[in-house]
Amino acid sequence: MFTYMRNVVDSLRTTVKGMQVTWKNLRRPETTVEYPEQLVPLPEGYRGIHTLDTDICIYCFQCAKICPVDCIEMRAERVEKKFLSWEVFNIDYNKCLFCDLCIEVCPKDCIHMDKRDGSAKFALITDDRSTLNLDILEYKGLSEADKVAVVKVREENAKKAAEKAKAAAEKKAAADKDESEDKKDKADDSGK
Amino acid sequence: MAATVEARPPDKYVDVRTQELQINMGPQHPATHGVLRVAIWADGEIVTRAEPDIGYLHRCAEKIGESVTHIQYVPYTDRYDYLAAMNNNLGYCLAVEKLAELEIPERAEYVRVIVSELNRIASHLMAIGTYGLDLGAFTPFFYAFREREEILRILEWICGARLTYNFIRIGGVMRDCPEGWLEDITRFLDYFEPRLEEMNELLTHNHIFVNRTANIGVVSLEQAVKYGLTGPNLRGSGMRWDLRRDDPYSIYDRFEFDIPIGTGIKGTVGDCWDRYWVRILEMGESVRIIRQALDQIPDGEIMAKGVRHLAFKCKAGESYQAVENPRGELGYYLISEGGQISYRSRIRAPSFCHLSILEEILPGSMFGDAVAIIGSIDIVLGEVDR
Amino acid sequence: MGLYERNHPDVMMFKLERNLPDMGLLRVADTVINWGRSSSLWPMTFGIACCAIEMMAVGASKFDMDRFGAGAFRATPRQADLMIVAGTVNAKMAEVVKRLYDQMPEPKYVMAMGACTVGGGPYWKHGYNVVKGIDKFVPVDVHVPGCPPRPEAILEGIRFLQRKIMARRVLTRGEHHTPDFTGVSVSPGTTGIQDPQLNTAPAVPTEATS
Amino acid sequence: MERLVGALEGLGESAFALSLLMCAGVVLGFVGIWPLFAVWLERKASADFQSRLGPMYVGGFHGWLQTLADGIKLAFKEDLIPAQANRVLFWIAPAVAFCGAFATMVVIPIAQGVEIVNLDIGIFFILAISSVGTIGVVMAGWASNNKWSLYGAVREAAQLVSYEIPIALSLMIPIIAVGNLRLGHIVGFQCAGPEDAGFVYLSHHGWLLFYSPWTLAAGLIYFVASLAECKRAPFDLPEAESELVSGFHTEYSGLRFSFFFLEEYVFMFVVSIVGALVFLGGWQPLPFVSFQFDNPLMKLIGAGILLGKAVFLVWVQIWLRWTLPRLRVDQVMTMGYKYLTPLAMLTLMGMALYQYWGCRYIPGIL
Amino acid sequence: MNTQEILETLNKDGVGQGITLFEGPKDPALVIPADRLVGVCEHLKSAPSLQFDQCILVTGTHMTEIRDKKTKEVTRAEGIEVIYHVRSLRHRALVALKVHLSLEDPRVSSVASIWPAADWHERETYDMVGVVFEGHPNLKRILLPQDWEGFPLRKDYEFPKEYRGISLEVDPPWPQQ
Repeated sequence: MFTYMRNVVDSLRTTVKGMQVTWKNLRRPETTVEYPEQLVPLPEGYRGIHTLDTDICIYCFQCAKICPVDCIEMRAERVEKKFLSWEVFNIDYNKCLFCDLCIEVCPKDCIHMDKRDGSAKFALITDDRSTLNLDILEYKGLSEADKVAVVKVREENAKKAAEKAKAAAEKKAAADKDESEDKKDKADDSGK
Repeated sequence: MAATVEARPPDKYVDVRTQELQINMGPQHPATHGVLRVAIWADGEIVTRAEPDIGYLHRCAEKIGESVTHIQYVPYTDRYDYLAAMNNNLGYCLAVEKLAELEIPERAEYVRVIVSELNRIASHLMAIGTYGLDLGAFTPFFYAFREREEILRILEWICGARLTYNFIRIGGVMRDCPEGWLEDITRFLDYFEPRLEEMNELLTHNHIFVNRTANIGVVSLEQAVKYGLTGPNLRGSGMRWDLRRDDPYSIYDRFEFDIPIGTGIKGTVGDCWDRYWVRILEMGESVRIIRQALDQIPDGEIMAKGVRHLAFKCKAGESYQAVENPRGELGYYLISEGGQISYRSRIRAPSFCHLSILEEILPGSMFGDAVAIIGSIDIVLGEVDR
Repeated sequence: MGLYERNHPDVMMFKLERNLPDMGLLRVADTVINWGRSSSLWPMTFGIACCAIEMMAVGASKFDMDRFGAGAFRATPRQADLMIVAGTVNAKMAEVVKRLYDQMPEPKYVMAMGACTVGGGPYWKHGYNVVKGIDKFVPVDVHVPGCPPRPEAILEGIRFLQRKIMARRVLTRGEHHTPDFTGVSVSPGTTGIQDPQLNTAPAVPTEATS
Repeated sequence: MERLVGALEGLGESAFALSLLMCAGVVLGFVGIWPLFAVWLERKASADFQSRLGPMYVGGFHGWLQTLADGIKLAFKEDLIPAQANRVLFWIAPAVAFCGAFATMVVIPIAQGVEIVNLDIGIFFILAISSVGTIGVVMAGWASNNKWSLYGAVREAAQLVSYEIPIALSLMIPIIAVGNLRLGHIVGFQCAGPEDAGFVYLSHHGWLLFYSPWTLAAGLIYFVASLAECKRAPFDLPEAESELVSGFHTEYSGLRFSFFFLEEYVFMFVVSIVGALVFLGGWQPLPFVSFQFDNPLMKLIGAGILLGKAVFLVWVQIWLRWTLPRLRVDQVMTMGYKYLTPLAMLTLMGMALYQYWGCRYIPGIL
Repeated sequence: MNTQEILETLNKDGVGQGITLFEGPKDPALVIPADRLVGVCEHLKSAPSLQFDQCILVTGTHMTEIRDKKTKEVTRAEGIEVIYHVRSLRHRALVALKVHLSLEDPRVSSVASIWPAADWHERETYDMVGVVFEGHPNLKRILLPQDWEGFPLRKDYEFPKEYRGISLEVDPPWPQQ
């Protein structure tokens, strides 16, 4: 009988308690990020679609070698011994597992993962699978507005790079002083 | 405080024999946590026999382990126990480091502990959230996910990915803590602890929940040891066994923490409620560990000297390295013949062992209990099938 | 008859074979039906692997798929419109995925979520057991790459699908493509449990009526 | 409405039939519109409890057209009948289930004197007809040729039959006080006042919920049992998603599934409005203070108040659903037979004695 | 308690015949003759000084032949090695037991009756490497479908092209709509 009454009381008590908790949460503000209108801020080093700074790249093939899934297809032609010209740099997003290894091995820090907000981030959504083998040199996934932005960013990058080259010429010794800092900077301004 | 539930002898309900009903639970079933298939022979609502069938997510883990280099295999380990990817990374990296005899910098060790424990909290949150879902309580799932999103935000901040981190690398960690990251963890922990209390009020001590889980799926200590249960499931049965304390790896011997065990507060030792309660308590212990680690973390390097991604080689040898995954003992057994690629890489997945006990504990329970039991042993199919 | 035949949803609904003239009112009806379909994409509770966790995250508080009307997860394929294949599909699972797809009523949509379902993903090379892309046996309406994709990407995928549905014709004549998926068959595999009652279910246990 | 029926009655049989058709149309219209609102309410309320937003985009403002879109989609969805199913039963089951909920609307007075049929066995009629829905569910479960459906159907049958008893007993308790089964009379009892009462007056009895401790208990029992009656959590075993996939409607798709959906929400409304009428004073806004609801304007206001109470009760059901875990099937039975039924009987006895000893004007003695 | 001490205890208890200590570069192990495995395991579990009550892992490895580069002598014969990791919760010890089997007929008696946890591990080993565990209650494939051909973790395994009508090859994407 005691258990019986306690069960009745307990079930009522804990139900009311639970309802209090849900009531409390009803009054809290929602945590939802309304995606198309609001964006979740992406952190530094967010792993999105790759971008390549073709000007710096030295064709060392390290990113293709380290890739666990062999999704990077790279071909470059050697013109006049030192000068190389690009033929193919494709990343197959059918396979890519976004592990960040290719970015890490890059000795020149020229391959990055896209962290821009906006549509370009998820531009690869498609009903045609073959477009997922993305030509990183061209970056076909961009919308028109983004292409304009990319051009802009590239121009800025070129400007910055010129300035940097100047600065680097001034003090060569401090070139790779702080690797992580440097990487962060690069990730910032080569946002394409 | 709350009522204890009377023990229910299973035989009481199987007096009237009727025709057995074979029923196929899964692979697509909301309560099987993925693609587990359990064939159930039921007598009305009573399960008389159960046979788990796995392999619907077999992803050739061990074949890949002997096909790609050690460095390249780390991102794959994320995908086996995808709820606790950091712990998986840690286990594999420790195993390789044991073979390669690497010295890990202090700071890296601390960062490893912090991210692993954060991931343990995330994993347990997921476990209790989906457990609520199994028992028909939808809202705790959303609250658990809300808290989990905060952890994911913290982890994404440091490594750029939400679920498959590939953060703990052989020789250290991938990246140093960003500015403000450590302070943010403290902020999160302060926010998290009252929320955990709320979860207890909403779900843990709810009379219906207690009735659904107490005295259900009792795993005696003897059975637990026999079937190779580890982690919260073993502790839920009353064994104070935690690899972080009993076979310390990394720097866990520097922290002070308790090992919660099931004591049968609401029913019998080793029932579903105990296993669930151990997970809740473990989150508190993880918070303690993280706080200590945050206090002690030194400055310094985050990567061991001489680990070059493309040319990393192990020495020949065999090593078995076990870590305490949120689900139990996660072991990597590596055979290396020297060189970049393991000769054999075997994964000891805790969920795999836990599943085998279903055949023993499901019979005699009711259909709703079967769901509760499967939920309470907290399996991840990616790890079961590998 | 192909082993695998895709009946177009609208053909099955009205037996009109989309040959009504392209008239104003009928176009409006098209739009209304498409609006209903695109704003109420009920996904199936069907998670396979890692991506399933992100799929749950999309349904949970922070990203809340319900805002698009796509949050009512149905456990049974009969009531679902959208199958989010979230995770690696291997040889043993393929038959199940195919059967679930067949069990869904038309119109039905498939989202291949994550690299594994899109094209084998990380397992394309050494995965002796993994099907490299589910579009080998079910038609895919939207591919969402990523490993796993961020929740926003799934939301974006749903928006993509909504746009795609809105562009469809239901009743009226118009340019229209029927995907060619003939010649793919999947027979039920044997599993570890030797019980004839559990293993002999036909692969396509439904028949359509209108 | 009654007056309308009366006026048309003079015009002969065909007009009477026409008036009935019109009433059916009104009910059907309500039954069509109410779930649109209720489902939206449920989705928004659940979203609020779970700190998210719920439908936002469909129809612009807070997804108010969400349910309409769902309805259109379901209507234009392929209608599957499993090859092994029993076609006839499969076909009529949703209709039977739906009729059960639908028919109960006939006797519900929406305002003073506004009802389609003023049956003298009002409550009894509701209790009797609402059980018809069970037959539909069992038919659906059996006809589907699916083990999950069968489980769901058997659970539903067991559960509903068990909970008929406490629900009937708990409704008997106010009836003891009132002495009439007409719903209109029950509300009339709650707002009965002195003969020469003005627009606002103190009622003799007040709401039945606060009439005596026994009716208060009866109100609680009724609410809990009504949750089980309309398969709401924590008693949603027939369609327990995590156990039985989707329970009895596992094999149903498209429009037929939507009938089960409608049935659930209409039935939620029915039990809520019956609760509001019997225990919460119907259209009377305050427990012990009554108003005269005799002119059309006041009747409209009264109908609004009654609907508001019903919606509030539905909202509490939703609140409970998103708070509690689900009971196990034997616990549902235990709850019905070992807790609610004995408690309801005890309350009934108490109420009978209470009435017998004439303590009705001194609440709280017994 | 390390592996050396365990071997000493076994010798002392009189079950140590034929057991050798494998001392690799890292983890040591006890190499047990295949026909004596069950007896040793029973002793490991039941002896109060040992109490290895938890079977952690059963691993099968296909060992390919290794010849010395210079002398062309076989330093490791081709075969299958089954490794059992067992743990004593009481004594906090972990020991690895090794059994060498031939590749042609890899048979060893099952230890599932001693440690039920080994049941599924042995099934998996059978599934992946093809070791037949004699006396196992339910020895069939566990991860792969029952009619799968070959043992994937053998080094000479060839990937199947298709399974029951589903192509397992990497194809170009499906012809687009």
